[in-house]
Amino acid sequence: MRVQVKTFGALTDILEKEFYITVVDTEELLAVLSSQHTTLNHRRLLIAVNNTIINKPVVLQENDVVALMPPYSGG
Amino acid sequence: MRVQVKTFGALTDILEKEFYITVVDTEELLAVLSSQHTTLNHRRLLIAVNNTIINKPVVLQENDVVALMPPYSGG
Amino acid sequence: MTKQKNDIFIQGPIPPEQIAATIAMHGSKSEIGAHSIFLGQIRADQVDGKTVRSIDYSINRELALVKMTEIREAVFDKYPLTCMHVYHSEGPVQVGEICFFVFTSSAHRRAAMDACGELVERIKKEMPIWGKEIFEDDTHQWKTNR
Amino acid sequence: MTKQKNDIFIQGPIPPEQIAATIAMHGSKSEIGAHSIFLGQIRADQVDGKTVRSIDYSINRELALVKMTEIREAVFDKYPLTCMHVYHSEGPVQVGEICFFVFTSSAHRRAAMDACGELVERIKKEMPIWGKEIFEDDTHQWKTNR
Repeated sequence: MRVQVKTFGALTDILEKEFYITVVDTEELLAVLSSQHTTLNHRRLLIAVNNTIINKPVVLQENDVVALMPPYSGG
Repeated sequence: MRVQVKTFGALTDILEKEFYITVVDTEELLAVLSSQHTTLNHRRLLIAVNNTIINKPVVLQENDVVALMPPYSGG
Repeated sequence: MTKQKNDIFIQGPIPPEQIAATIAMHGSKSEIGAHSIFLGQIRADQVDGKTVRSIDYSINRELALVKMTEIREAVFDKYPLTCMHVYHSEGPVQVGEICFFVFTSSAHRRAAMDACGELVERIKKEMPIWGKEIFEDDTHQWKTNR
Repeated sequence: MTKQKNDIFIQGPIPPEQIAATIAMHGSKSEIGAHSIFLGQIRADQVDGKTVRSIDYSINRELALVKMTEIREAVFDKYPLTCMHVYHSEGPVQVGEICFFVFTSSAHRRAAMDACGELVERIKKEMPIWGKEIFEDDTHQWKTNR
């Protein structure tokens, strides 16, 4: 499925802020990105699909929006 | 000894705000005032002599300043 | 460090502009990361069908200054604070107005927040201040703190 | 009650005048007895001999609004609050400027103070906001919260 990926915080130093990619699920998404950018390995990431944080891999639907986020540092 | 007495809070509804009285110690001071103003009995009072809170009766010196204070209610 | 024994009493209500000025004043201090503020405001309490219109605060000023110095030093010793400001109203303060202002600053949030809370509790409990609640019909009763 | 899902993000620093206005605005509410306020300010931290000059905040706005609604409702349910206001900066904020403002009001002090503390902790932990620390030589590092 073709999904939109948005990146935040330190990830924007490595990846584009917004891009489209075609993957089956979040696991494949992370695998693809990690193979292209080795600095992504071992990074703690929070993932939200359509503004809901996920705690395990989920299958993606066409036009889903996936947010890849490093640990928060507001305040 | 002739001492100055200052009263605060609800006590100012019963006693003068400032007056002079001749007594030996704080115990006699309270006894004299309670006999004149029965509403003073059973009231919880804080007493300061020359701006130091006392927890037991003390002998008074000439010109001491005795503050008679009900429980605090600032803030 | 503002440890000097300054006067903490304000005649009447504490104006919001003074609170803003106190905050703005600390912008130049580059080691501060957190400010904690407490404001006490006069509430229109109901007592036996009557409504509080104002509180008239009286203070044993001499004892209060001794006590405030003691509290200020104890709190500065206990927490790594950059600044501490305390103001309390003296005289009448109307419903909706501010009568009590505590302001603490520190590098990290925990010290400012804990110190602010401790100051509020200690000042209410240990400062010789009395509030006379004036009702709308001009009768009064003396406030008691919980 | 101000429970509406209003925008909490301010472009750049939060001006002291806005803080004063928020306080002054509540003078009309006669049921309020206590306000608790937390302010986060940009600190000139030293990292490997370099000094932080500003923090540039970026936010996942869509997720942040979902999260803020969740936090706001949980805190209103837990504490008897009259009001709650939260503002956080987006974009660059210089050393000494305010980037985070939490304001709670209640009849009695405990609710306002506890709710304010809980909001500060939850927002730092749960809101998708990132701070990019800009050093005086224009290099940067991404802030990590303790």
